[in-house]
Amino acid sequence: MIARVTVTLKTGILDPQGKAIEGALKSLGVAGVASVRQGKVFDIELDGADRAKTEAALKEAADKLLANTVIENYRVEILG
Amino acid sequence: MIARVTVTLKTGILDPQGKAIEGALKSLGVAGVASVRQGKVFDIELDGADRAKTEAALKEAADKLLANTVIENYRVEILG
Amino acid sequence: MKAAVLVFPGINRERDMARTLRLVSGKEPAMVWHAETALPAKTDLVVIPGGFSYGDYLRCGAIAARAPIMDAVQAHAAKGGLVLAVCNGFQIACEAGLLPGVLMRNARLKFICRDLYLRVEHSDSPFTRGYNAGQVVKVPAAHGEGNYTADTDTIVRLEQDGRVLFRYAAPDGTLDPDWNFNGSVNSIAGITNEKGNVLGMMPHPENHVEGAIGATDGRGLFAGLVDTLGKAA
Amino acid sequence: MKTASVRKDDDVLRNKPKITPQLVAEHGLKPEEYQRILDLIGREPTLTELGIFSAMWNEHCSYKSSKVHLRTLPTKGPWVIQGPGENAGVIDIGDGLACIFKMESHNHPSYIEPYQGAATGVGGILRDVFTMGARPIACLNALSFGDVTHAKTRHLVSGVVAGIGGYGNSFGVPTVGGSVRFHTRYDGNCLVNAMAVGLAKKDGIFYAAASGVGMPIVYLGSKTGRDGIHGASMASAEFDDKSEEKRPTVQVGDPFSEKLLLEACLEIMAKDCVIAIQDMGAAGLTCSAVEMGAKGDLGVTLDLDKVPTRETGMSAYEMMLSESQERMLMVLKPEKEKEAEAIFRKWGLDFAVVGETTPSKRFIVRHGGDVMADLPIKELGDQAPEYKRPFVTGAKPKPVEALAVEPPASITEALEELIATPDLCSKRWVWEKYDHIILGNTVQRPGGDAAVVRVEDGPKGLALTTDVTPRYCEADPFEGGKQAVAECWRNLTAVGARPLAITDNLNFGNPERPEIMGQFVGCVRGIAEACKALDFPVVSGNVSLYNETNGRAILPTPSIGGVGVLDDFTKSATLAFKNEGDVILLIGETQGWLGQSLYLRDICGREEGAPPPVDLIEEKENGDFVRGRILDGSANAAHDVSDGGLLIALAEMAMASGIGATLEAAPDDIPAHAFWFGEDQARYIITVPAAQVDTVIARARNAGILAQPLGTTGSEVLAIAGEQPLSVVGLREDFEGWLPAYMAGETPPSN
Ligand SMILES: Nc1ncnc2c1ncn2[C@@H]1O[C@H](COP(=O)(O)OP(=O)(O)O)[C@@H](O)[C@H]1O
Ligand SMILES: [Mg+2]
Repeated sequence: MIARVTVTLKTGILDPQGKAIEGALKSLGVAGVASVRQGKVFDIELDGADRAKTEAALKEAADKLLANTVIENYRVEILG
Repeated sequence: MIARVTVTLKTGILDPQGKAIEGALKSLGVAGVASVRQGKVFDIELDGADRAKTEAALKEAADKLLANTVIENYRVEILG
Repeated sequence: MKAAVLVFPGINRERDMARTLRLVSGKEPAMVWHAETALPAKTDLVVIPGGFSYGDYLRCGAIAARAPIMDAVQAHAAKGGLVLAVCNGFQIACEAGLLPGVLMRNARLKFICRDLYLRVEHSDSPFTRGYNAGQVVKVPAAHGEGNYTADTDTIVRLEQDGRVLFRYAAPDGTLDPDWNFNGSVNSIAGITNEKGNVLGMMPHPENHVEGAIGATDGRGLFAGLVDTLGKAA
Repeated sequence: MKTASVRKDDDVLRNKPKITPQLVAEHGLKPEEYQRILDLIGREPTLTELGIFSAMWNEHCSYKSSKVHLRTLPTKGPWVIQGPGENAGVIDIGDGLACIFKMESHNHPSYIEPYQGAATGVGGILRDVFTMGARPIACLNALSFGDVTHAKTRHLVSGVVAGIGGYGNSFGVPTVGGSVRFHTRYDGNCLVNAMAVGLAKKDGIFYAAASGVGMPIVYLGSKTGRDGIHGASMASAEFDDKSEEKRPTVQVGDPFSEKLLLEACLEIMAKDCVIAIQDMGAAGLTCSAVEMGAKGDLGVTLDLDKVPTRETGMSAYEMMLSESQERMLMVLKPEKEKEAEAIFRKWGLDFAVVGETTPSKRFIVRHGGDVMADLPIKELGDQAPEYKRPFVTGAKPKPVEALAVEPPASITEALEELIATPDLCSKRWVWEKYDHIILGNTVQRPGGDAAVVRVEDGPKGLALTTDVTPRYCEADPFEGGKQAVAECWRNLTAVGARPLAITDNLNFGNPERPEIMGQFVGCVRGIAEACKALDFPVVSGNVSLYNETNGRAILPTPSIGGVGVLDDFTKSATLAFKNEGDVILLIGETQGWLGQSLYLRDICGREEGAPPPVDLIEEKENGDFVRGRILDGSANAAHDVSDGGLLIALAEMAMASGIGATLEAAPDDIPAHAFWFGEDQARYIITVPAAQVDTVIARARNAGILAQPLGTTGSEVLAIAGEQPLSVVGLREDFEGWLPAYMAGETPPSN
């Protein structure tokens, strides 16, 4: 199974990276950019075909390692 | 408009970070992890309501800056 | 030698570099702000120093590579002018397409600051003429993303054309994965472009030019440049 | 701004919501403290005002439990330009230059989010230093973590070290030294103390006091967000509807912005634009604005509508209490405002006039057409509560008789075991993650007694170190306080520097408990006594109280950060043996003091007894003697003897060089393990070329100082008469191996 975990900063948490990228896009003249926030994705291949089990494993992975839940939220999707 | 640009490493490009995470997940005992690859997401707010224009701007942003097209692929989605 | 040191927001080794250029060449380099669109007249060496341009946010060097001054640097390089790109400078040069390949996270994923040994691959370059081929020099490195990689074709071409100038090595010059501390392909520490006038390297020769501060092995690189470009020019 | 400077009669104070006892308590204010507020302003405060009081009167800002004791510290000296009370201390180091330095804790945030907590700790202390006009030239830190077997320890070490490196490396300052310790008493409360050192022209130092009426107050740096607003939950009555998720009070550091802020600040200072400057640290806008006004005997009016924000709908309360990082407040010379603004814009930073100074001595805050606060500015600081909290002094523990301590099977085996313990092993794993060479002035890197950095192009150098031995402080706060200062002084001396001044970072538990207050008082008295005796004033510092979890306090940990000067940095001594055949001399007296020693704790499993007493006269005499020998060139290596005792110090000298030593057996009158592992104070090891030994010993004798030959350097082993020799290479493997293995998750922790 292939899954994706997307980790994004919680609202209100400063995102220096996003801020710098926003500035760069503006000075490159990309039209209309108002704000940028950066996050991470993890594309994970898993053995086994049990959807529920896989989801549980991914949630565990995100909680334990992939996301810093003090400042980040995450979402788990099974892609197929 | 809110859009998301997802940047991932091209197949075949070595991903030391993904590898390390893969190892860590395995040693944490997360069940069934076969491989991990790490990428980035950019959540971008844009002014203006023209979908085509926005998409063009995002493609421009990705080509010019957000992705290093030597090693990375990207995908643009308009979220609303 | 007329050197210009580029200054991007977040660059932080520009003073180290300027001091070394002054020390070795006897001449103050020009400090050039990233928003400029031209290099000072008669610049014959452009230096892209180390640091964390734009915080190294996004990808190291990515934002700086797109700064206004970089067009002038491209033109300078295209005319055969010398460019020395160190650490973040190397990353910027790769992002700007002045050099092939990319610098990924160190294999062990950690920022590391330590002295290491570089084997000089040949001395037939303005950047290495101050050294002997095969000489081992001790210089410090301080980076988290210096793991050089490129597609196989590029690596083959770099190797065939003698464009690898420095490799991470053991103190006796042998190549050994234990001494390739960031995991670079073929232990590559520094490469040039096709014409040989742009050098990118991760370690900091500019931090080892004074005996009283540690070592002087970095001096040869700058001495070679002064030799090439002439002291007084 | 013109309209805002005075509160007109028809302005309404926004007095919503009603201040309830519960709201008061949630702001950490005691009922009697709230009464003090009511008496002071003669009415019920607004919510914003309550927030302002809680920020100004909390322990962190007001030092209400510690102030009376801190006043007893010696803070003066002919070379002291600015003692405690400003953003950082300032000392004169000659040649028209000043050294500006301070240490500060970021303990709690680092426990919650180790990377960001430590990173913002470094960011905060750097701002303290460059706010005063200094370019930072070095950082140090003092880290205390829980027991290595505790489930969270690895995670905290890894995050804290990455955070310190992440911030300092990117900002571009070398992190040149520090200390790391592990103890179960820090399990639920790690300590992250960060020190920054900067350099400025003696006549180019900037202070916080505003001057002149009607001067523009300018906000600089990053935008304000809802970062670190304490217990946003508490005012939930007001904010619940707006907050879509429970906001953590974590602040995120942005070293990139801070680097820009540094360059921009130094540029406008050089252009003579600045009258007063104050960084926004704890309690951000509130503390900085009040301090500027109060110190300058002026009122301040702020117009919050002008404050750059990065989130929408921020209330006055939130803006006044936000701890967003990388921000500054300044009073600019009005004629230079445009020039200053252009510089800030060039660096891509926010610049906004947000207020002005007034003659009223009131602190007025306006937002959205309302007056949100109108308070007497001096009283906000001056009238903060001050407590003489009751304290009890514990009984002095009894000395441990050396004969009552079990000897090891073999001295060298004990050495091998000790050298690979968490506290004594090499901390290379930590300091290799810090760029310690950037700026090109690092003469002595981490790994020695004190770091040495060249001052500008030399020949002057500064020596820097952080020290404290918490287990001594726990056993006997007074002796422990003395010892922390003495060890700091000794480490500076051991590199050949003249110790000049210290900054202190006093980390303790809950001061409302008399026994904790007793530790605090004892340590401060010890520090004061040692500083006086060694002519080593305190010029800045920080107090961190309430470091406890579930009623268990941390070990009392008064970290001392010291600065010394070398007239010629090339004369600094390192601890590495230099040649074969040099004579090893022990300076100072050895009784074999095992109480509170690491031998007793880590080999025998006993953490007990009185700590070694510190004789300050002896410290001074021995140290002055050693410094003299370093500077006259007769000593070619020097090292102080501290944690682990004599044999550990000798092993460190051998490992640093690869050269071994042949050592005589311990004298008959001291048990061998007490001789080799005792932690008697005021001692150093120096090595002297054979030809000069007699002269050095004679000089020592004349000065009434004990200089005892221990053996000679040479070979590749450490050989003690009658013991199995140990290979230096093998010892180094043990020494270097422990921490990397532990962090890789491999090691069965040794004890
Ligand atoms: N957190 C740290 N950061 C940087 N350097 C450190 C750190 N911890 C220890 N070191 C370095 O390791 C060496 C040994 O530390 P320590 O045993 O505390 O020395 P000492 O006993 O002389 O005070 C010192 O040079 C110190 O600067
Ligand atoms: Mg020491």
